Amino acid sequence: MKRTVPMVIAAVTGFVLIVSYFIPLTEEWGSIAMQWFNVLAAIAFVLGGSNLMRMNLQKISDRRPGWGYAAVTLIAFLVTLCVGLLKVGVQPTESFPTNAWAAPYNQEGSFLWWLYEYMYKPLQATMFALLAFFIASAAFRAFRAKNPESIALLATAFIVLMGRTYVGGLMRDVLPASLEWLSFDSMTNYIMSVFNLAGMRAITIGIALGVASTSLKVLLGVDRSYLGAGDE
Amino acid sequence: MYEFLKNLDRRWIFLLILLAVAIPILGEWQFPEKPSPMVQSVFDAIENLPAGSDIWMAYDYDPGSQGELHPMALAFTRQCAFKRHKMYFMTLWPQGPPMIQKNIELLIKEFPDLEYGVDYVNLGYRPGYEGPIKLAVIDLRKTIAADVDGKSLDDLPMTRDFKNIQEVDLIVNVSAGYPGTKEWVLYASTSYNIPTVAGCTGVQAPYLYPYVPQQLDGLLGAIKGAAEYEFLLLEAYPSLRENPKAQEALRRMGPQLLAHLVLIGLIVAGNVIYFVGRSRGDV
Amino acid sequence: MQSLIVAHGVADFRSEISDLRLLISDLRSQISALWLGLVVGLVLCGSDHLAVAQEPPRSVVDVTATDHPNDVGTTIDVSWTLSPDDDLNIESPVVSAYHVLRKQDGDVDFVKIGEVPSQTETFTDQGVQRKRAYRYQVVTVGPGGESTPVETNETVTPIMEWFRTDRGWLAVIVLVICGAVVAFIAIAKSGRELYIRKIPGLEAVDEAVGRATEMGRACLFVPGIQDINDIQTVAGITVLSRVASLTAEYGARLEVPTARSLVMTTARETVEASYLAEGRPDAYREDDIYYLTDEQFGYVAAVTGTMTREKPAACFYMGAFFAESLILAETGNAVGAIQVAGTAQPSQLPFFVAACDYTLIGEEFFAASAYLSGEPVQLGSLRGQDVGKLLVAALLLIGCGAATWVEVNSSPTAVSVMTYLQNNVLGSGGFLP
Amino acid sequence: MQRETLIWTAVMVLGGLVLLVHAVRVGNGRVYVREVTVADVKSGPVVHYKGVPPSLHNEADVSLSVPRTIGMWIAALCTLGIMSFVLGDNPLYKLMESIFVGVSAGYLMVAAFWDEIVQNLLKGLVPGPMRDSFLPGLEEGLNPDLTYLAPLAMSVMMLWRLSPKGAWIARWPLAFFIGATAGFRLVSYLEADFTQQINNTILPLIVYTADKSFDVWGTIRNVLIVGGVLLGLVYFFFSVPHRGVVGGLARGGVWLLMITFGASFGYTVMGRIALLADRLQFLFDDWLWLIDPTMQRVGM
Repeated sequence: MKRTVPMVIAAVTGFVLIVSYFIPLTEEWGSIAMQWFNVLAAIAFVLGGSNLMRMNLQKISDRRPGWGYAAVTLIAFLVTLCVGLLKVGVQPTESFPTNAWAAPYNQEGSFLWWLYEYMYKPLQATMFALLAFFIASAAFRAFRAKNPESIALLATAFIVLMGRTYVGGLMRDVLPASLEWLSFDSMTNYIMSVFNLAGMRAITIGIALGVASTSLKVLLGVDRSYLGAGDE
Repeated sequence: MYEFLKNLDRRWIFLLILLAVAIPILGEWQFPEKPSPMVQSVFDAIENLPAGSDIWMAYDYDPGSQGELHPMALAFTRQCAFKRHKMYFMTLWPQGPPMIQKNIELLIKEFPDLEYGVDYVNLGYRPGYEGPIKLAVIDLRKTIAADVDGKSLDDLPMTRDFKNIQEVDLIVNVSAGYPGTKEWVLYASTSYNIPTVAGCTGVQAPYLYPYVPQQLDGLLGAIKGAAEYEFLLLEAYPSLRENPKAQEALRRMGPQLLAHLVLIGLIVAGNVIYFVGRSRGDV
Repeated sequence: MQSLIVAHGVADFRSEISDLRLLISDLRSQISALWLGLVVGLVLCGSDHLAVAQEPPRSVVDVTATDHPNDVGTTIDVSWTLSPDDDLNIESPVVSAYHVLRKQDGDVDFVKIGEVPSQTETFTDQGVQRKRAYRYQVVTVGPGGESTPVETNETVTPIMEWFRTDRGWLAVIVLVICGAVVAFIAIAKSGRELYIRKIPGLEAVDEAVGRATEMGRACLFVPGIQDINDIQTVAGITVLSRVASLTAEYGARLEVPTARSLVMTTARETVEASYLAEGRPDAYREDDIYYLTDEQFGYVAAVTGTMTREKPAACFYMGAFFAESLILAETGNAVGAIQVAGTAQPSQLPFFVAACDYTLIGEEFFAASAYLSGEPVQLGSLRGQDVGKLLVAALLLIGCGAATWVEVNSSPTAVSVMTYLQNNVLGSGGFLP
Repeated sequence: MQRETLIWTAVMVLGGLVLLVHAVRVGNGRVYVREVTVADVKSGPVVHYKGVPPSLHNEADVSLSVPRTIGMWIAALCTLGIMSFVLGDNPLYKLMESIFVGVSAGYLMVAAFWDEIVQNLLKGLVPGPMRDSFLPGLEEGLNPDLTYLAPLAMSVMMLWRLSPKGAWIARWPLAFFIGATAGFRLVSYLEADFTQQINNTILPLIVYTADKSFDVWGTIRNVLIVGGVLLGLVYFFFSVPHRGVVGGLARGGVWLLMITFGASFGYTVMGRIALLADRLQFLFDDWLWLIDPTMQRVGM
């Protein structure tokens, strides 16, 4: 019961949606299901949020190492949630000057906007920017000419790195017209539009097949690990 | 020296990269660009449309990828404004609206003669990943009934008779990931043959190349693509030369050069260590 | 120069005559006929005035309306031939737009339903109802005013189709690939052993868990940052169930931070089931599978922080990854963990390949979920996927062969094979050429 | 270890001092706003504050914003705090990490509430009350869209998990959505990534130029693309061992994949550097006022 019913639900939904794709009348069902999912995912925040709070509260009450940071997380979370849900500091807009509730929740000047602009945004962008450092350390460590395959990796990366800078274009001016293809930027364009294209296409086709067969396994109930335990 | 490099602390590499990026920024280095054919084709796709065409500006990025994508988004907006195209801004990213807002502010400031609701409209954020695309290509009002301020689309001159995205002449997508270019290609460009150009982050570009030129008319890859684009825009509209904000990407190419050279140096150093180590029997 | 203008005028005159014929047939547009008389008069008086273009533009020709194919019967396509004045070579535009008007059978007046810019020859009307008959008119509009309307000859009634014929071949392809997968799963079920080549990196999963146990440190499993409605996350969860079985068996600790509430709940179900199946339900710790934040980088900040503090001995990255891939993999490398990654996110593969010990590339990742389940039935699906690859090869051989043939001596047979393949089989042309 | 701590402390203190001197001398990091009255209602004018470049600080309706100036300094601290992670784990990073998790989880939940629950679910189910409260822009007299009862019911089943009994009922909606995704993605992937990609690969293997002479480069290019796609697929082939001819072809596939990965890696570097450049520009320009590439502070 605990596994069979959901399995049937998954199978029926999936096959109906496959067929519906080919019938004009039901074509949109897939999109509607996706829309419903978003509602569900939004409400599921209750599960995630309550878990986050419970975990951090537990850390604080157990006085586990680093409980101070747990308290910071909890306060940051609750403050953001409250000012956002109550639209603190949001001013009415021109269209509805008497109803502040109609104004966007992230309006410039509101509390939530302040949190977004001066905390969320710099934190997010800087975390992303750390990649500049990591990409360098990864290249230093991993790009070593150990075998022919890694030489191919290395050489391509080298050409493209050069080709994507000002230097790559400079070579085009120096080289005679007949040898222009030897400049780094021409080679980069060639690699991108031939080798990279072929490689990415093979990967993409493979993935499409992988997605199709994995989906089918889910629908047929062959793969049911997502359903958890319980009697059949 | 070999011993030092072999057990090199990553932090030295990090310091090098930091300097390689910081010095050109502080020194304000800038280089001229050579537009590649791909960038040219994106530029032409917008430039060759008759003035007043409808352009769907799908700006799917957030502050995290602003460094890579914002300059090209602004360049697209400027070009469309110069060509007097009608712009419909929309984002599928929850943190996209502030990005669109910056484009709108640009229009207000640099093109005061364009009017909101007549020449451009901000349709804001639509949740639902690719869902809104699929609905909006069939019937816009199923997913968007009002603009970002809650004004009904029927009250805005440019959207009053607008049925769906199939009516636009071009989709311009700036995307930092999912949902983004791929979804626009799959559900709009491919299904309904709507011409589409895109600008994306460096990491996405290689994997979007297979869609060019059949499903995508052109692709701008990250800041280099944006720099070349800005260069073309400066050539076509020399009045922009007075505007330092229109050369954001060109300025970003300074750090690129030095950082790329540092990276190449690091790869070479890594290999030297590897070969020296191998000859000494360390590896 | 003068003679050229005269010639132009004569040509215009001829086309006006044909317009005239069209209009006379329509008794209701008497006013328009008057207009036309004026225009004809002007043409006869002096063709120079035409270039000034302060007169209304000429009408379009041949307005037709047809039911839009493959829809639910709410759309009609209207098309026409451009007005002769709608010419890009004319300096000052004579035509600015076309107005489309519609009349439902039984109504008296035409109502404007849409407007398209000059140089457009089609309009899609999506506001019609099934089983009603409609007529259309198209009016050319310019700075000089409106032309006489041109009407469709017949009424058109939108109908609903029951099958999207343009997706007919897609249906066949879906059937072939799904059929192959199902068939091989059935063969595997019947007990016949199917050869599947070894996938490098899969043994690494067992090895990594073993090492973590030896070192007395945890295993970290990252199921990507997409929600459960991404098929990669589902495949990642399948791999998780295998990893959880191993940690249960060896008694290693398993930590699963998630970026989505629903992935957290699903992962808990899966891990609990694995511990139960291994007979170690007591060792299952629900709190080790926890939600952090939906924010990509907030999640990464917390996961990398955990990594540097707890120094897991094995890290698994299985699911949909974006920019965070390299931050995770480099941090994992810095703390000395064995790292196994699997993703179908093509853009992130290079980083996992560079920074991890083993990477399952694209399709291999999906194969891994079948492989690791240890069930022979699941392996059957891999054979099915191979049928798909053979199909690609066959289609490419035929297509490229035909394309080459066309290029060499443009044989009509090759042209028809190629266009049928590209537009019908792989395009949206339907079954019939 | 102690020596390292000492060095770091010294660096920090020194850096802090330099910053202080700089801040006193230049007055950097200030944010100015302009007062904009958007409407005048009974309760008084509705005023919005819009950020403006510091160069406009002398204009009449422009004033210094204290909260935003504090914000600017906090943003700089956040940037430095996260960047400090490359030096290793440290208290500042831990603090930033905790704040980040809390603020971002909260922010996304707020966004989900307003954008999804209010804009979709509640607007669909109770359009009348929504029009009177959060969404005055709605048309009058909209009828409730009862299809939204379905996701609502499924959400309730989902939240059943929080109750001590019958948590398994939460699997039903999950199964529905996993099944839906599987069905939906199966077809759309095969349409776009399978048939379309094959279609794009159908190329003539011999190419002539417009004047009917043999095009060597065009030919090589097409052969490489078609051959490359096939080689790549051979690598992914599961039912044949990678030995002999197949092994050789698969090795070719590996080569191709390596070239692809090398190209992608090299191509991405640029994007990542741009992100760091963006952050550094924020620090140098908006916060420290060391450079002024966009002429925000002309005349200051």
